[in-house]
Amino acid sequence: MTAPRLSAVDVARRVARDIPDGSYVNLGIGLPTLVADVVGPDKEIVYHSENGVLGMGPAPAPGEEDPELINAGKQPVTLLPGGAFCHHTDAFVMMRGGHIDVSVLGAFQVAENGDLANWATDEAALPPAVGGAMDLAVGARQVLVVTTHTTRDGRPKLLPRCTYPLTAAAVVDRVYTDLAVLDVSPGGFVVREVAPGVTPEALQAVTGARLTFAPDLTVVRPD
Amino acid sequence: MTAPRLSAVDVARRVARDIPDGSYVNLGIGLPTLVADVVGPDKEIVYHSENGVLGMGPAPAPGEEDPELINAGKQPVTLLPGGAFCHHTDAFVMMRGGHIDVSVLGAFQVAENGDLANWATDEAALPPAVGGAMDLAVGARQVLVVTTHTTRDGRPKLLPRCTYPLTAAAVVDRVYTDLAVLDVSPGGFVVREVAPGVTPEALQAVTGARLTFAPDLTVVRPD
Amino acid sequence: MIDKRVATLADAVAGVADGSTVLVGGFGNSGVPVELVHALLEQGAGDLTVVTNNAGSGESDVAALIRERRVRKIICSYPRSAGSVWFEKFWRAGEIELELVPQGTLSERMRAAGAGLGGFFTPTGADSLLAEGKEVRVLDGRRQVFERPLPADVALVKADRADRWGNLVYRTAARNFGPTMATAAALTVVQVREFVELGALDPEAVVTPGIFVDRVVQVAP
Amino acid sequence: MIDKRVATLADAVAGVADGSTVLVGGFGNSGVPVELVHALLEQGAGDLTVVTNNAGSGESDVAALIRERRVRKIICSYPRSAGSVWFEKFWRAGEIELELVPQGTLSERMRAAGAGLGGFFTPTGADSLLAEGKEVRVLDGRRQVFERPLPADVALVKADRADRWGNLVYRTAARNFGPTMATAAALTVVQVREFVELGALDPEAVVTPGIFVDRVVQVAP
Repeated sequence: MTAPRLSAVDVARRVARDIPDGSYVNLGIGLPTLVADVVGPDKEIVYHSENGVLGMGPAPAPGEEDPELINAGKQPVTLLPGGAFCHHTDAFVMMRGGHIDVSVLGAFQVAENGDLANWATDEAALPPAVGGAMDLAVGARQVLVVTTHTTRDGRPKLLPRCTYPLTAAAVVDRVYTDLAVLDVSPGGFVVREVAPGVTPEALQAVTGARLTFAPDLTVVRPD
Repeated sequence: MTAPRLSAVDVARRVARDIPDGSYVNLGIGLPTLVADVVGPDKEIVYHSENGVLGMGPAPAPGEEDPELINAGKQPVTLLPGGAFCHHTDAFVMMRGGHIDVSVLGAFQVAENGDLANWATDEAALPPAVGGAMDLAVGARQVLVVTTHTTRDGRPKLLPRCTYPLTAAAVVDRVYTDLAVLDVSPGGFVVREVAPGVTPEALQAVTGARLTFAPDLTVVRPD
Repeated sequence: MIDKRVATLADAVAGVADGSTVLVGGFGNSGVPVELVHALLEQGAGDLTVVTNNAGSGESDVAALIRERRVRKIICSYPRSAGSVWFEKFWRAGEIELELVPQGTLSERMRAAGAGLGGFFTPTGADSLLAEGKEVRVLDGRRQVFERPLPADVALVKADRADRWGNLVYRTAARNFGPTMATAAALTVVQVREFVELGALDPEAVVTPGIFVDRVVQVAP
Repeated sequence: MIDKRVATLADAVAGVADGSTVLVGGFGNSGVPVELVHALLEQGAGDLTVVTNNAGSGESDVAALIRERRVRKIICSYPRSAGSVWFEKFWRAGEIELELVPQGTLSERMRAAGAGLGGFFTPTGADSLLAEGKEVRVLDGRRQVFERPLPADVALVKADRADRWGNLVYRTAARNFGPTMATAAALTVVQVREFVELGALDPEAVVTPGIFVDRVVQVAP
């Protein structure tokens, strides 16, 4: 794979395009957080955080941080007019109860049937930790995954079956990587878009699962 | 039974004596409601109503009623300073979760093992209705029953086993009637107090269950 | 742009289909979304399953829906009251189905639906006729009955104030079933006394966040 | 007369027994009842089961309890963080037990305890390792795992203001687990920034009603 990969911000821009105006959205820690920075000002999006914040605004100006007003990634945030606080149990009612329109999650692995592994690897040296990942994966109306197409050492993350412990089975709707946009369909991954310069053959070569290419395959437009 | 029966207010006064200062109390519809009127001013009691009111005060002055601020009996009430509103589900968390210290309920029948029947008779002409009776019976730390000792046509209400459909099994702690105060013990009803002029024989004669009389049996002092 | 405010009661109940399950807030005469229920009557949907604490009283709201034969089934805790004549008439005639649920279980079943849970065990009613046909299990030393979520197509709720995002606050005991019902329906419709600007409701004191609300209509008090 | 205010942090945590299950509020550094946890450290109770979202960080609060070997077991959703060195050290040495629970399930299990329920089925984690050994059932077309209530002996909670009845309001996201934990413990102890007169809190905006609270202590901010 020699074609340049999309930057994290470009992938976030591509995700942002798929989020409808007026959505209730939860952005997972890491790459997904970038999405909020690139959603256009024409859209009114209500961001949810599992620690009990609905209607998060941009990061506070330096010096303006409130140490108690944080998001799930423990970063200081602000609250928009119209925002509201709730307790943890109610925040998870929103998640598990299907009230979040879009959940954008990171992933270690995604299987062609939509299985998601994003909470544990096979590394036994660190204590396990799950947080809200499983609730987000089972509860949101749409589960979008943002991830690099391969691991740092080049192994595929899109697989016939996950080898890491599952977060949830058959939940992922769409995957955005630095090489492609793929839908999870009953027949497995369908590639909708590829990054500029990426050929179907090259994409298949770095993907563990067998890919189908959409008849109207296009090149990713991040903007 | 020719001895005069205690008045409803006298029975309420007797119940009130058993409610400790600082208690969280739910008073059922009917006779139990009288208790609030006779609790001494030396006690601070927080009254709970299952429709989401905690800290009810006395009835409003005529003309001051708020049609939305009612108790479970649908009567207008007031809220004391320190009172709070909650939604129905939370009001029942308080009840079922064991947070109410004392629940005072009416009864059709009480069995000697503490079984309570207070929601349905064997009358099939009326549609069944249960309300919050079952939640109150299973959830409160102490379940006190206030009832006439016999039905209007003289049949006993304190029985070896209830013949009406159960509200809950083995929940009643103490029964206050117009003739006696009885504890539910592992060995059945133990009479603690009798109304003035009521003999053990006369009480047993109007009671379906076999009574034990406490060694320190006294006469009910309603005040 | 999020704006859940609708202009008329007809807009508020537009699209409710025959055969819907409809949650109707209120306890006694407190917190009943009277105008929304009348709009639903006008709208014409029938064959409804209505979930509400009481079964209506007099000639108004749920009683009117029953009178006009729009209600196939009532799920409630206390259908019997001085004024519940229409319910009783049809019930005696076997023309309306009744599912009786203890009040706390009714509320908790709607919460389970809104919370995405598959059901729960409760001690309430476990030793009663209302547990018949249901799974009963001893947990923590007491008999508990398995109760299933109660989701709905539509919730009709009365609140006091709302902003355009659908954030709600209520008034005194009129809050009752509203916050729970709002979570349990695919379409949550709310009538309020007053619209306020976005940001006017204290974020610490919002009772129903707008995420649970689809349409809000103002009704003159 | 109801007065749940206590004068000192030592009074607030008096009587906590060895072997207790202790709920500790907070998410990251938001809403952590730091002073109460330090008072518990001082008080000396050991062999504790601590239920809290994270496993402490640095040398403060839960991390200090772990460092001083007071904690037999942690029940949490996310024990791993940059500063969770004491937890990791004991965990690697096999000297502290870990029960990992998905965050929403952790909160819901405490709610079930406070609500008097026997357990619930949830889709969360049903297809994961965390469902191993638990009952899994297909309900509403999806696999769901049976989770049991998580009651406790003590809850340590941070709120913002309280009155003498123990009514509480919180501040921003510091609310997090507080309202649920307050319902789930036999003894709920709260630290607040400020005491207010009875009646000063808006009855429409009380988040935790005093019925769930046993002791409140003021801690200078």
